[in-house]
Amino acid sequence: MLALLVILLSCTFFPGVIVKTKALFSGRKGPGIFQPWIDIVRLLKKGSVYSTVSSYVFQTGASVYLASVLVAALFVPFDQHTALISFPGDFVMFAYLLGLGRFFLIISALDVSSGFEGMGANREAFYSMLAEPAFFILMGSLAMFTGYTSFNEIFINLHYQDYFSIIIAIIAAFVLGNLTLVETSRLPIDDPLTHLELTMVHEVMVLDHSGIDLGLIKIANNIKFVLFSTLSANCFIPQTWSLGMQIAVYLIAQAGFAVGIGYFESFRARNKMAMNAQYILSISAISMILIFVIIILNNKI
Amino acid sequence: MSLLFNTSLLLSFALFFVPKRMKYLVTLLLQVLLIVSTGTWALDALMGSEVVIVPLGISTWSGEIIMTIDKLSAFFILLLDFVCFAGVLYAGGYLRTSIAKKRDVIISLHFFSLLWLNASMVLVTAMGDGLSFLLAWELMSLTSFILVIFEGQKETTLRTGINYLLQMHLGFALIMFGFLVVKDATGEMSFQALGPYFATHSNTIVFLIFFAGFGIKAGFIPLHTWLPKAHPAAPSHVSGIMSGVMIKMGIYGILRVTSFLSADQELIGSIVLSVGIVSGLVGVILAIMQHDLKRLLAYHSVENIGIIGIGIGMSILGMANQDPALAVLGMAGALLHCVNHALFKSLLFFTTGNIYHATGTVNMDELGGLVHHARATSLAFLVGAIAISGIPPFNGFISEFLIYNGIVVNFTHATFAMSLAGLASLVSLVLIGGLCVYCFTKAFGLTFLGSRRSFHPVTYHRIPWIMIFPLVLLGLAITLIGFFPRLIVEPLAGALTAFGNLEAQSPALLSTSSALQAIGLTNLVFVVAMVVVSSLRAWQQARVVRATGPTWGCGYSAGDFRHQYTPTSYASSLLEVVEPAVVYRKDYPSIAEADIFPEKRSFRTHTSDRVEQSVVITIIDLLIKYLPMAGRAQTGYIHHYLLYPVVFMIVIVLLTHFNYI
Amino acid sequence: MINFVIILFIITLIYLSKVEMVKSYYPLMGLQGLLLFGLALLELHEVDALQLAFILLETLIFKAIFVPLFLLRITRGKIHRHQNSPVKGYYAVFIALVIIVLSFITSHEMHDEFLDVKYFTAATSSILIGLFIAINNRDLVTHLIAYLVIENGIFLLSLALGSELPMFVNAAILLDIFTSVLIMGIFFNKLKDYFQNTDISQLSQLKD
Amino acid sequence: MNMPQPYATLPNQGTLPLKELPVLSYSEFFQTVSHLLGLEGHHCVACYGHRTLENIQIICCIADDLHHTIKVFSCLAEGNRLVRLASLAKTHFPMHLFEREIAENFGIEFMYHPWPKPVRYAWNRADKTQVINNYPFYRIDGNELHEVGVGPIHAGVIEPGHFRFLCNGETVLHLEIQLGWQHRGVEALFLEMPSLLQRTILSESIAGDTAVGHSLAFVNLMESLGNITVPEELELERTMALELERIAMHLGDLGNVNIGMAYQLASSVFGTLRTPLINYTQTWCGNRFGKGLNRVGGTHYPFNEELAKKLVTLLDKVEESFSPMSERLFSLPSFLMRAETIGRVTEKQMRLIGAVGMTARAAGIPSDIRQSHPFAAYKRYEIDHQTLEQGDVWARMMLRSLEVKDSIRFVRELAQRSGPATNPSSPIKEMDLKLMPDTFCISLVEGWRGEICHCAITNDRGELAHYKIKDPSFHNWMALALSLRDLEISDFPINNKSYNLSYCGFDL
Repeated sequence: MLALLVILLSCTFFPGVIVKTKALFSGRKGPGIFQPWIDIVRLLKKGSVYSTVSSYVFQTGASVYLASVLVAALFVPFDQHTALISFPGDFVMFAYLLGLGRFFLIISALDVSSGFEGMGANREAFYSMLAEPAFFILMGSLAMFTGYTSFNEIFINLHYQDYFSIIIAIIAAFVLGNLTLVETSRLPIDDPLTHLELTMVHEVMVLDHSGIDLGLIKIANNIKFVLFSTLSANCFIPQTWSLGMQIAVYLIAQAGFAVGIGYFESFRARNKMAMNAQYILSISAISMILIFVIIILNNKI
Repeated sequence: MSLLFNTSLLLSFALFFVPKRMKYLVTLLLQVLLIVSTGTWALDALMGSEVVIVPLGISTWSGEIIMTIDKLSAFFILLLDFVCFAGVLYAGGYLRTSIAKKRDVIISLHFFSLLWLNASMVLVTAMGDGLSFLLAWELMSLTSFILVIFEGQKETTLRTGINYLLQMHLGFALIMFGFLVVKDATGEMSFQALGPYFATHSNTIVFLIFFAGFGIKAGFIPLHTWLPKAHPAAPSHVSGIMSGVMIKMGIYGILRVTSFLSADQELIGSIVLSVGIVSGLVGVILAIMQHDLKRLLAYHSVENIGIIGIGIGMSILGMANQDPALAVLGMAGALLHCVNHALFKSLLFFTTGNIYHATGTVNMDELGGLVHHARATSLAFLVGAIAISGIPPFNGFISEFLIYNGIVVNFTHATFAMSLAGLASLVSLVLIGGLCVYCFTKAFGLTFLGSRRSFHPVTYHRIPWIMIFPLVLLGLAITLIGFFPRLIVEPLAGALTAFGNLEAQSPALLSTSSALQAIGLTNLVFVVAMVVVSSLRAWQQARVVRATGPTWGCGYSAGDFRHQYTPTSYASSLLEVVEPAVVYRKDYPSIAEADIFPEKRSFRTHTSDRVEQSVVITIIDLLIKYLPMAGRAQTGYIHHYLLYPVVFMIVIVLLTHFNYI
Repeated sequence: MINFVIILFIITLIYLSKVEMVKSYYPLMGLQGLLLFGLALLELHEVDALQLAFILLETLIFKAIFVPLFLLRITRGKIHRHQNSPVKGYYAVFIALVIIVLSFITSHEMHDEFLDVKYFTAATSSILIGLFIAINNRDLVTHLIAYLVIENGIFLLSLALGSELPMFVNAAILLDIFTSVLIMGIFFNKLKDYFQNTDISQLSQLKD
Repeated sequence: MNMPQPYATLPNQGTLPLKELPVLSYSEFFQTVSHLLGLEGHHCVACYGHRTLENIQIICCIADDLHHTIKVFSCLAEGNRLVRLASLAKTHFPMHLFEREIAENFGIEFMYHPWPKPVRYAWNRADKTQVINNYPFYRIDGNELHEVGVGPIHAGVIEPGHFRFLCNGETVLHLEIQLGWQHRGVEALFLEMPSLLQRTILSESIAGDTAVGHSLAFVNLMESLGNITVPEELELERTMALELERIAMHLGDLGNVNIGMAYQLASSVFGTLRTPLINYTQTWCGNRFGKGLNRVGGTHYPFNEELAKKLVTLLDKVEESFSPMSERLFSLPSFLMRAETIGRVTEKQMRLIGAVGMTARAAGIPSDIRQSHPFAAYKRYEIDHQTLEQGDVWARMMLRSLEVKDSIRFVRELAQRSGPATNPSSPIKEMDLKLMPDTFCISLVEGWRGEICHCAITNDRGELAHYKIKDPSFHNWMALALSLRDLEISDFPINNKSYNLSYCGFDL
């Protein structure tokens, strides 16, 4: 329960901090930190337009997306504070729930019979397919390292090991951080701010969604963002600290992550679309190295 | 009960004599009889603690034919009865127009074979004796052959059918050879004899012979080449049954042989695992490249067989490494995936039948926008698509979860080699899952959504309820397993008892059972979340302006269906990455540098199976090259032909004389 | 700590294998130099101070600072074209991964007492990936970089044997510097000749 | 050869009495065009139809870049019945648009034209059944490709144009650009506008981002027709304004491409550099885009010492932050990866389509009116001419960057040279302007996009009888279409921005 609360809490400022950081780096004042949420609220109040070719798939797509992300949020623990749903192998279900949402978003994009949405759907399906192994290998290696197979136990036991767990936590956080960029369509995979349909990945997929549907998708995206960043924060926060301290550190870490993304996005150009495949593959490669390190470690060489 | 069974089979001959319009009803009736009898045995076997033995009352020269139904057989019998029943139900709608058009005898033969396919599959799972097993196996191949060539007036269908029959006989020969090797060593030709044989001889070679023989039926790469041809050629209900359960008979055979293994499991497990990984990955990659929906589904059968192979392979490796958790979970996952695949694959094939019925084509290049004309079918396809992609809340996820769980649990205490195997199967399972999403978003999106890819106005045939009802049946089963996965644990545990060295009630399965409960609960939570979100949305929608209009086309008002993604386009980004796995040819003269104003040209692509091209075709080419030499014997003179038997006889006599036979 | 540095080193190898712009090599080469410096610092505390200082000097000054700057200087504003590599980026990552995995497995199978498995893995994969980069690319500077990656691998290999044979390390480093300077000199002169009349049109010739 | 030349030869801004304009038969015309375009350094700057009383006169102007002259000749086509002529475009691709334009306006059919499609759907076009929705797009047979249609309304606030991509997945096989969404009828308006001021303002509005360029071409034309010579200071001023426009637009485009690449730093730096420059133009003439600066015969806003001082300090400041930023940009790997070899149009292709201006210069063709047909201060002062050979996004960006530097240097030089404005001449009064009767005149100006060509014909009363405008985008849109071939569709935006072609300059 606590886990869900802190996740929702950091959801409130996370997207705003990124936008603010980018604005500051480009020498502008930028909107307030809560502006993304104000925009979402405005969207939720708006009416919407539906394409005449669309069907029930389009009507349900955004809701399924949000519902699946919400349910996935129930799986994520906050440090040693357990998540609401936890069972051995729960990370498999976590990933596949996100997959369910993605599936519906993709088909609702294909529902409107437009070249743009088709393009977005195709790209999303392709990149998420490439990105998935990285997450599984990472969780597999953590399972191998800690000897447990659920999020809760993995993160609790990650801290009880020797200094090696810090190294592994760093690499895990690196992989998770990169995965976040892929999953939530940030630079260098995708440019969330662009107005150019032809170069977008996620945005072009939801081009025809308007009003509440778009709002739901944006909410889900923000939550998804925080889910991944919480997972990487979990690798670090010591369990011996007091709860208040943990939450404080967690929130600072989240804000730091957001600032980091903003900084990263300010000082580089995005990838060429064809480069994305290898970018994502190299994430998988790094988690593969991690698992090999752990294999060797487990065999006490 | 055996009376019932025999009666239904005997009565099936009456099909040839009843009036045309009664044939379907009679078939359905006989099918019900068949299912009741076999189902009762299977339930007995699964619920009880003993193996059900049914003497059929038919004697051959090797003795009376006896059905021995243990829990593994019972598991498969229940599955195939269910799917066959759905298939026959579906055939009622699907064949309605054909029944009117086709000749009486063809219809009779078709229904007759349909019944006998069901019966022969039951027999296959129930025969312990080698010879009767082979007979049942042959019967299964023959009846399915007849079913495949239902549209035999087309030359390609006939060709495909013959190809199918040939390959099945290759498999048959391999299985028979396997049995003969065992018989040679133990004097007995039955599955039971494998136990003592494996205990004393090298396991690998005989296992591999059986694996190849059964693998042809199951469709493991590179033995899969008949599959993507036969499925599209057959009528949809037949493809559904064939892909759903008939290829599982291959898996059944492999499982049966596996259950007797006693040594070399490390090697055997790695072989099965690698074949499974290759089948899974290559199968799904090729599926993505297809334009024909049925071909796409056929390649997905290869992929799912690959997943089952991964489960079996990991399980065998688990047995080898004294890791009961992995062994149990892998095998349970594989078994459950057999069930799941049977359910969703037949569902998908039946929906394809509906699509064909409604539009007259299953080519995705020409489809689109069907959702507005076949809403129920589209829902069924959607359920099947989600299930086959292994995504919750449907059944596909459950079996994949079992395998995942086995792998990950194994990770926590794996040896170096096992970690490698686990890593390989983990990565390939994940990739298969992702590729499946890629493929089925494409299949569903391009077939049902958007608008029709046609310049001409098209008419749609209404889909009768009889073609929807079986889909509902299968969909319910899929949902049931997805939401209440614990229900399946007990039958699974039962079926696992066939593997003497698996502790079916092992802690692994029990703890997984609680995880399954949690999954079921999560699915329910998801439904609740979905209801909450959608009702909030509905509440909001009632209060704001909802406008409809054409899809945003940047203000251009003369856009047409060409603006939608096509199957080729959808597959092309993947194609670049997986190029080595596919033979890809593009019929397109690219526009040259100085071609400022390009001439008229066309664009067509062809993808084909790299394995088929490089392995199978090469072998066939060699045969084509060297077989004509044998053709020289065909001289055309009668007296030469008379000479051959004489030579043959002399050779036989000589061989027996020198004790070679 | 050593483990971490080695892991980082292997990760840089992955990134090296997929580099498409010549310019992206320099920071990676610098990082590798730094990592080797860290390794030497952590590993070689048994050798005497002079030797240690010498080794550290070589890794830090030479590998981490001098080489990247030198590379940057000779190619400033000149070579930044895409390399014309026959193997596409994602396959390159895949091949690098396979190389690393195979090195892991071989070093796992070796069980040699005199070899430190961690170093050996990193060293072999570095050498093999260096070779792969050299095979996969056709332009001069990339070949130079590939050579340097191989050099780093050899340095690691010497560390793998290092605790037994400090002299070996010294010899390796001497060889390292000697050959690097030699080859870089040759390259530099060649490049200088090549770009005497620097004209971007000639870059296209450099590609192939 | 003693045969009389079948053409008249003019300098830039030269006038030609109509009766000296050679009128050839179409076959002679055909041969002459073929012959001239085959010569080195010749390209066609204008070829258009002009409706005389009973005929249509097709006037062709071919510029000889080597000898700084323009060769003009014409032929007659009967205007009252369907005319079929052999197409020059079949062998000389750059002629395709000229012929399409004539075909569209006068219903003349060009046989074997390789690309017979509407150009801009002018309101007075001959065939009214050709409407924007039945544009005959190029199609590739087979149902495996999909099309992406972008525009006429774009996500960014830009002008209308429809882009049709034929795609195989992410790869574009062919791009066709359909323009003609705005129907302003600028050329006709020139004749309808009664006063000189209105016409001048109209010329500033041909393309909003090339106000100085187009108005300079117009002003030059009027001054030639009116036999007015302008003082050297005025020419200096006009040149500075033109170069300032070039700097500002190049900076803006550099920023825009970076927005397309999501490189925030460069986009904001270039964006902030552009603002003071156009603000300077405002302090000079009251309009950020230099409108109101060019007037026939003089200026309302004489350049003075104070302005010069301001300009020099401003340019110093701009250069100070421009140089490091462009240095950084052109060495940033993630930028280079997106820009290099992307959207490559070869020199051969550029020649085939007759590209002009910086688009052509980025692909190795030294097309520059400032050099080949100098006007204004370029007659006396030499500016550096840059050509790059790659023809890709990188080259177009690099060229802009180089030209910005050159222009800054050049303007600074001119500003220091200009000295105190001794004799600020006011623009000429409407009634004082007497155009030569029955005269043809052509004026070429190198705007920041490339060669701007204005032609005019006066009638016997010295009034404008026909006015013809050609913006560089007229040719260059084809280059954008070509650069997308076999490129990823996601690279279209940066390509488009690297050209930044004018929609209204084409549509007129």
